[in-house]
Amino acid sequence: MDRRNFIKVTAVTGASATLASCGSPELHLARFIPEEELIPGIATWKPSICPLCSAGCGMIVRVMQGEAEVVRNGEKGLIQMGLAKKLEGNPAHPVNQGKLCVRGQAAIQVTYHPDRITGPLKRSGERGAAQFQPISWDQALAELKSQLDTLASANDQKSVAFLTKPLRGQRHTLVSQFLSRFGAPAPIEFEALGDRVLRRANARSFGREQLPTVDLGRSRYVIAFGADFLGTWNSPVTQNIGYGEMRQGHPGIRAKFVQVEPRMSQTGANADEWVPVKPGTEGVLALGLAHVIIKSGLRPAGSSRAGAQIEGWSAGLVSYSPADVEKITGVKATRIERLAKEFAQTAPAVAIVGGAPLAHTNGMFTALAVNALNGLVGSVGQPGGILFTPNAVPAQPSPSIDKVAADLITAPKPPVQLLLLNDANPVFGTPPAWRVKEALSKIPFIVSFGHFIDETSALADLILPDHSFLESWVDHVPESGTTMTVASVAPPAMKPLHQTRSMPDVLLEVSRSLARPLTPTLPQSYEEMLQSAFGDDFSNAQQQGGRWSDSPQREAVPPVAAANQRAVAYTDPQFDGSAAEYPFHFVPFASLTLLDGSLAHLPWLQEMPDPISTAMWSSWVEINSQKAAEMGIVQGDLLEIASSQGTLRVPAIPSPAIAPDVIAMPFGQGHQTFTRFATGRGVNPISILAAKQEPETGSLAWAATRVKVTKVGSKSGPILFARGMELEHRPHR
Amino acid sequence: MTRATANRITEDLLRPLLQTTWKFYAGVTVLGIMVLIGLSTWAYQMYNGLGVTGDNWPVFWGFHETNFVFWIGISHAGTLISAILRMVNATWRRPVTRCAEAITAFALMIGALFPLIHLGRPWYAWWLFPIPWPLFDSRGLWPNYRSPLTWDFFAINTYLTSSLLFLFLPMIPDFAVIRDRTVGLRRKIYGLLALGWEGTPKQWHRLESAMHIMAIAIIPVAVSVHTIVSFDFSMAMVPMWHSTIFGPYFVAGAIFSGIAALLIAMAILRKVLHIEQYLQPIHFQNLGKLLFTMSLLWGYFVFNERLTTWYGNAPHEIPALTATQSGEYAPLFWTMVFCNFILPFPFLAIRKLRTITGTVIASCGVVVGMWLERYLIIVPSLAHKQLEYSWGTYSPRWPEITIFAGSIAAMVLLYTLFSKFVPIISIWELKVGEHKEIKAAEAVQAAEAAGELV
Amino acid sequence: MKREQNGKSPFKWVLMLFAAVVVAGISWGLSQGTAPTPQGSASPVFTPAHSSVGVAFKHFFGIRPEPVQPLAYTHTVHVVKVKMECTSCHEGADKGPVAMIPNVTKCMGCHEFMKADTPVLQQLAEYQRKGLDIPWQRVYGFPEESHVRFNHAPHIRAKVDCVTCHGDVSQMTVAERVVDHSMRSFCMKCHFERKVSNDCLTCHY
Amino acid sequence: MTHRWGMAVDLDRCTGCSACVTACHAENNIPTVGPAEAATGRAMHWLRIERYVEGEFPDVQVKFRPVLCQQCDQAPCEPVCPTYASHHTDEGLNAQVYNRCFGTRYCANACFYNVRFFNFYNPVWDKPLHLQLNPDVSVREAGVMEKCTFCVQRINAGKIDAKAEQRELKDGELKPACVQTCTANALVFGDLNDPESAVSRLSRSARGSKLLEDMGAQPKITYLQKEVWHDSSNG
Repeated sequence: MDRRNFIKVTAVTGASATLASCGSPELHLARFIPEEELIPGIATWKPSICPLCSAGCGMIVRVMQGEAEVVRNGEKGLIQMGLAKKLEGNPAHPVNQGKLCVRGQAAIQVTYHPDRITGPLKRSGERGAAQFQPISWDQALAELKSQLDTLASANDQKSVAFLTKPLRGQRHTLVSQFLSRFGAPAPIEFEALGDRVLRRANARSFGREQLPTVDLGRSRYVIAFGADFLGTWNSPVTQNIGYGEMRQGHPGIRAKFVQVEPRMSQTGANADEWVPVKPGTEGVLALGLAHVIIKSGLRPAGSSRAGAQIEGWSAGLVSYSPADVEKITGVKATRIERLAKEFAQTAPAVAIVGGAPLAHTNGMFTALAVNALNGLVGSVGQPGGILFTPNAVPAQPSPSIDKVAADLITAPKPPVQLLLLNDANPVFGTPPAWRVKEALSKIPFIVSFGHFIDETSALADLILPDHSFLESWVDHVPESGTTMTVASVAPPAMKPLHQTRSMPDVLLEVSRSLARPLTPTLPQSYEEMLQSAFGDDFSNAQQQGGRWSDSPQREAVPPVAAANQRAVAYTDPQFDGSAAEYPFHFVPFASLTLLDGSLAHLPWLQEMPDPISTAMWSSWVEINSQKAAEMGIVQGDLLEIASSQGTLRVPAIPSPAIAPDVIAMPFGQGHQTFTRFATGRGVNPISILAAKQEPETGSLAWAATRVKVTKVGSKSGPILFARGMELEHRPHR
Repeated sequence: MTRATANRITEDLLRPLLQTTWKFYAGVTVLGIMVLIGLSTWAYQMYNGLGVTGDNWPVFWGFHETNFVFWIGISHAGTLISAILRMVNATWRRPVTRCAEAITAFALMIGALFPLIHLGRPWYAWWLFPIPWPLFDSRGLWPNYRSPLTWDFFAINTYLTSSLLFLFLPMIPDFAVIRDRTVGLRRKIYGLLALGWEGTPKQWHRLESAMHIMAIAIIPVAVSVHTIVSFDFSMAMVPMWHSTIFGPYFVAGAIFSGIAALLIAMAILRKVLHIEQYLQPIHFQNLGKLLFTMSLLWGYFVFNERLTTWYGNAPHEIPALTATQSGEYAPLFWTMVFCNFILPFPFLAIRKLRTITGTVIASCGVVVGMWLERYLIIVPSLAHKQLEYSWGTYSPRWPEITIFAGSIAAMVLLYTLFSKFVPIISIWELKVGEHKEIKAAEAVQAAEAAGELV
Repeated sequence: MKREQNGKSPFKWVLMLFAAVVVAGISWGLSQGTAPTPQGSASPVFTPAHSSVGVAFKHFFGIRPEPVQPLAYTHTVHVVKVKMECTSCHEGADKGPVAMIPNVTKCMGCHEFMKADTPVLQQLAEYQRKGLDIPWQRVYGFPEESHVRFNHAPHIRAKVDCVTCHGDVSQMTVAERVVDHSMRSFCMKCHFERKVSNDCLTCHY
Repeated sequence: MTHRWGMAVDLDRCTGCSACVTACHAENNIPTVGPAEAATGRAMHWLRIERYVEGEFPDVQVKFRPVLCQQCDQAPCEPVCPTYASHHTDEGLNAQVYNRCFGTRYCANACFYNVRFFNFYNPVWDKPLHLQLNPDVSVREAGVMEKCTFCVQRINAGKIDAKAEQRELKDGELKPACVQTCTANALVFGDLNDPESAVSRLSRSARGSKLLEDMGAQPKITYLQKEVWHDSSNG
């Protein structure tokens, strides 16, 4: 056939190919006059702060002109506006030095999320049915105001509660001032995987109630007890930067890194040596090391007295001989000796503790033990050791959610009449035994400021959606991750996409219009508040994304503040369920991408393969491969995980990198209502956790549940792998 | 006597053309519908994107490509065989050649469609033509002549044109015969096709010499085509693909499957068109022998391919090998071995069993087996490339299967129509046989006798 | 003859049946499946899929409708009479990728008072009053399917005259598409002459 | 001096934190295919973290390796493309020209790094997620192959700016999205023609090796192998 025919033919094919893409023709939208003059195609960079975890990394936002579909006075149309296109780390920011983690990179999808709440909503259906109808801001604010006024007139201000994700900086100040001046109790901070135990322990050992800043970059020997510091714990970006330095930053010197944990995390995967240890005995191992160091006289002079918190310290920890420790922890005595010597002889050395080890009933002991170990080798407040970010606002002590819930359930008249909810999701993040959902349902009126309808805000009567972090003034005071004094602040990077309002400004506006005005009155706007807080260098600070001291300041760590407290001794971790009936330790872990589940709504993160299992979009449970073979479990088999609290059905991934008596499962999935991307996907490990607590802080001991495992099906399929399905790959050079 | 035979030959062979039964219409309708379903599935695939197929990462090729190689393979029987037989002047070839060549023509047309079908954006397929700018704005870019796919394009087109010619030339005298026996529109059409054939010695001479040139020319073309098809795979550094054996391996496989297809076609034709006394057991006998040779040759190639890979024990190759030999693709692999080797062996090796039925059974096995062979060359290798981490799987989805079914229907349909409008056995060649060689005549009679028995 | 007769009639309806099946089959085939919904604010998703058959056809054969502007803006007057620079309205041209089509505020900057009473400018003012921008139609520009990332600024710096690509707009009232931005015969030609890279990746990515 | 873009990946620094992967998605308009498609292995990750596990409990070693297009000098994907959609630029990049691609997928088969991805369907962004799309990078339609470009949009922009300011490009000035965000500074990008550039120096490292070097594709990405701890006390 000749060319002409051929072209004809292909033309026809081309036609038929597209024949049926005929759909409704494009609507002609009105074009609105842009508010701002931007030159299209040219990017401007504006500072911002990452809202996704408490590390508070500085960001720069790439803003370019684009066409957004908006609603202006009732009419739908297009408007030219500056749109955030890409987030990068702020190179000037001391915490993350121009870098962002996997979650931070995806933070931009919070702003553009298709299921974001676009305007004020009022509950229209049953409570918890997540049925809402849109209302105007005037109505919404009037509603909130009247609620507050009625309580005020009844002199019942105490019954206003503010439940929030951890707030820092001026946001926290503002909320606290609002509450105190109104006469309400301090805000209740909720974090599914909080670090209260460690903060408390640091207060006791070093007099600093805050998370440590680990100077990995200059360290030469690192022992981490369960802390997933390269993935999810504390200030991951800083720690990753430090890790890089520690490995290859100093020519000829390469630090050793030992990870102590029963299930190999992404962090553990990078370790030179992985020490699987019986869950809840990490502290014992730490003291075992300390014992050897003291006994063999490797203790450097002038090491701090952090050990005073440990019973039997001054006596040289006689009860922690390698042999005894081996019995408890399951780590070979010889290995303990070796590690101890290496640890003491390779200065500067540092021990890190976090995550699961502190989520046991004896978490406080573990934390203090590791602190003592650091103190022993004199790595506290020293280069390559653990440091503390100077004059960071210490985390405010606030009642833990379980107490609040208990009160609500027991009291005849609910002690909370009005709940203000700010982006905290305790219904998803607490064990069923705490009955948080039931408790919150007892509250007559709940107002939520969140961007999305999740399990908790589904209970709300009124939703006043907050701006996304890119659309509003943001500020933050990092608790850790730097040795400089840092206060981050940034103006809105773009105009609001929807009919939302920034939570602080809503509070301020309401405070002004209250029947009984607050005294002294709060500032006019959140911006004004920030301005007064930053004073003269405000303009400069907001341009570079914050204010920080030029040179790192290392504060000499004050002597142990809490000397009066009685020293703690090792007590066996208490587990829920008997070893006979429930043979496995159930150790959930924070997902690298979804964290505690608060990020399960971001499609990029859902489709991100987990670095260890390569799974996406799904839940799974990791089980030791030999154990699995014994039980006749192969990859993808559907297992039933039963604890005293309930059961889960989840596919299995046999893995060599986990102890035989442990099964591990990521947090994050299993949302009932949390946008189209997370709803009904996977299962939530928290839903079978027992209500064990660390006594001193009352925080949830989420690693203290035992479970039994039964195979209920094969090749279930709900698990999606990127690739490399089987965990037996050898690398090619 | 001879005249009588001559007339009878003409009668018998023109019967299908001149009388049409309801069966024909029924058959054509059914086949036509199947073809149309196939085509609309293709449209559906183009509209939605290749996502409707089972192709994925890293197995980017699957059913469509298998079918492509399969059909091109089938196409290799006809022309090649008849060319060879013509050259060696094997007299028994006479009734066989045309239905063989027809297979080539149609299988090629269908096979050539699959590269289009498998494209992500088929409407740009014309970029494969070296169209000089500004005659047509081909963006100043010619096709990349380093790409085996471009070679394919040219090789297949060459083969198609030459096969069509090779098929057409010997039809001219027969068209003349039909022209003389029909009236009205048909007469006009066949008249045109007959190109004013008068049967003058000059014309006969030209035809003969033309056929000889073609016969010689077409053999290298045929060989080259499937070698080039094999290059699509052997040029890529994919485990089990990158091998020098592929050229001959593919050619052998092609002829193998081709002969099988031819045998099946012949068996059907002689029953449907009632031309038992022309397509006789002897033809099946001889072709059966040929098929047997190819079966052995094929087995030899497979053995070579597998043994060298296994013995060489190259880390990148072994996974693909074991996957087919003993892994997830083992069932398919051993079915293939059975169909291509174990099953045909008795039917073709043992003279007694080498009957029409026997050869047909063997052939059916071979056709299936050879399809599997192509599938097993493409899929397991792609699923087990160098980086273990990126291993994958593949399973077809309904559009691929529907399109394949459509392609089979298309083959049968084209063949039916062909046999309807053209005498499927070359009348004049048979007559030539009658007149020129008494031996042949005797053979025919003997065969007739045998034909009675059958 | 008779045979011919009863040979013909069934052939007819077979053909008709085919026609029927063709229509049925194709329409079925195309009605199937996860077809991306067309763009436009009607749809809840954004996709690069062609919004309609027509569009797909036109793109395949390179047909583009002539732009129809909402306002009869006269380039001649502004360029020749008022002696304005192109870049005074198309600010982006020498700064970045996009030349930028001025919005109503820009126009009203001058026309608040200047010739404010002419019907066209009444129309303009009306837009502003409504809080609406002028829905200018793009005259040039490349379809998304061509994957061209054109950048004005370097071309201006390379002293490529606006006229080269946009024709002598100064002589136009409403701008018309007078230059065919065909890749081979226009863009690449100039790139050849000026010894600029003609690698695909220079513009297509 | 023409550039020759290359990358060095320090596997001793890489922690598998996956920040590069999201950064790549955000920069290059890579679609999210969703669970159903991901299940059939069609998830698009121009850059992926390969994870390799060795040994049995308790002696387990895990290695991470970021794998992206290796921008080979002897790229297997280039010769096989019938339309030059996949070709070599004079700066040594393996270009993938979307508008020239008609989707034979041959390049993806030929590439033994499996770093090429195919648009099996037209990608779809639930509005307003599409407002994030990078205007400097085109959105690819169904039937088109795509892969890592070393963020060519950034390279081109950088060169244009440099030319406008009449200066040479500085080393480290250009960074693909993955390199810019790499938390442990494991990824280094630069000009291999400049012997003093960071990437050149790293590429000469003793730890350096190429992925599937024996296949002879001459990739421009050098992997610096993970070091093994040598026990100081007991030798």
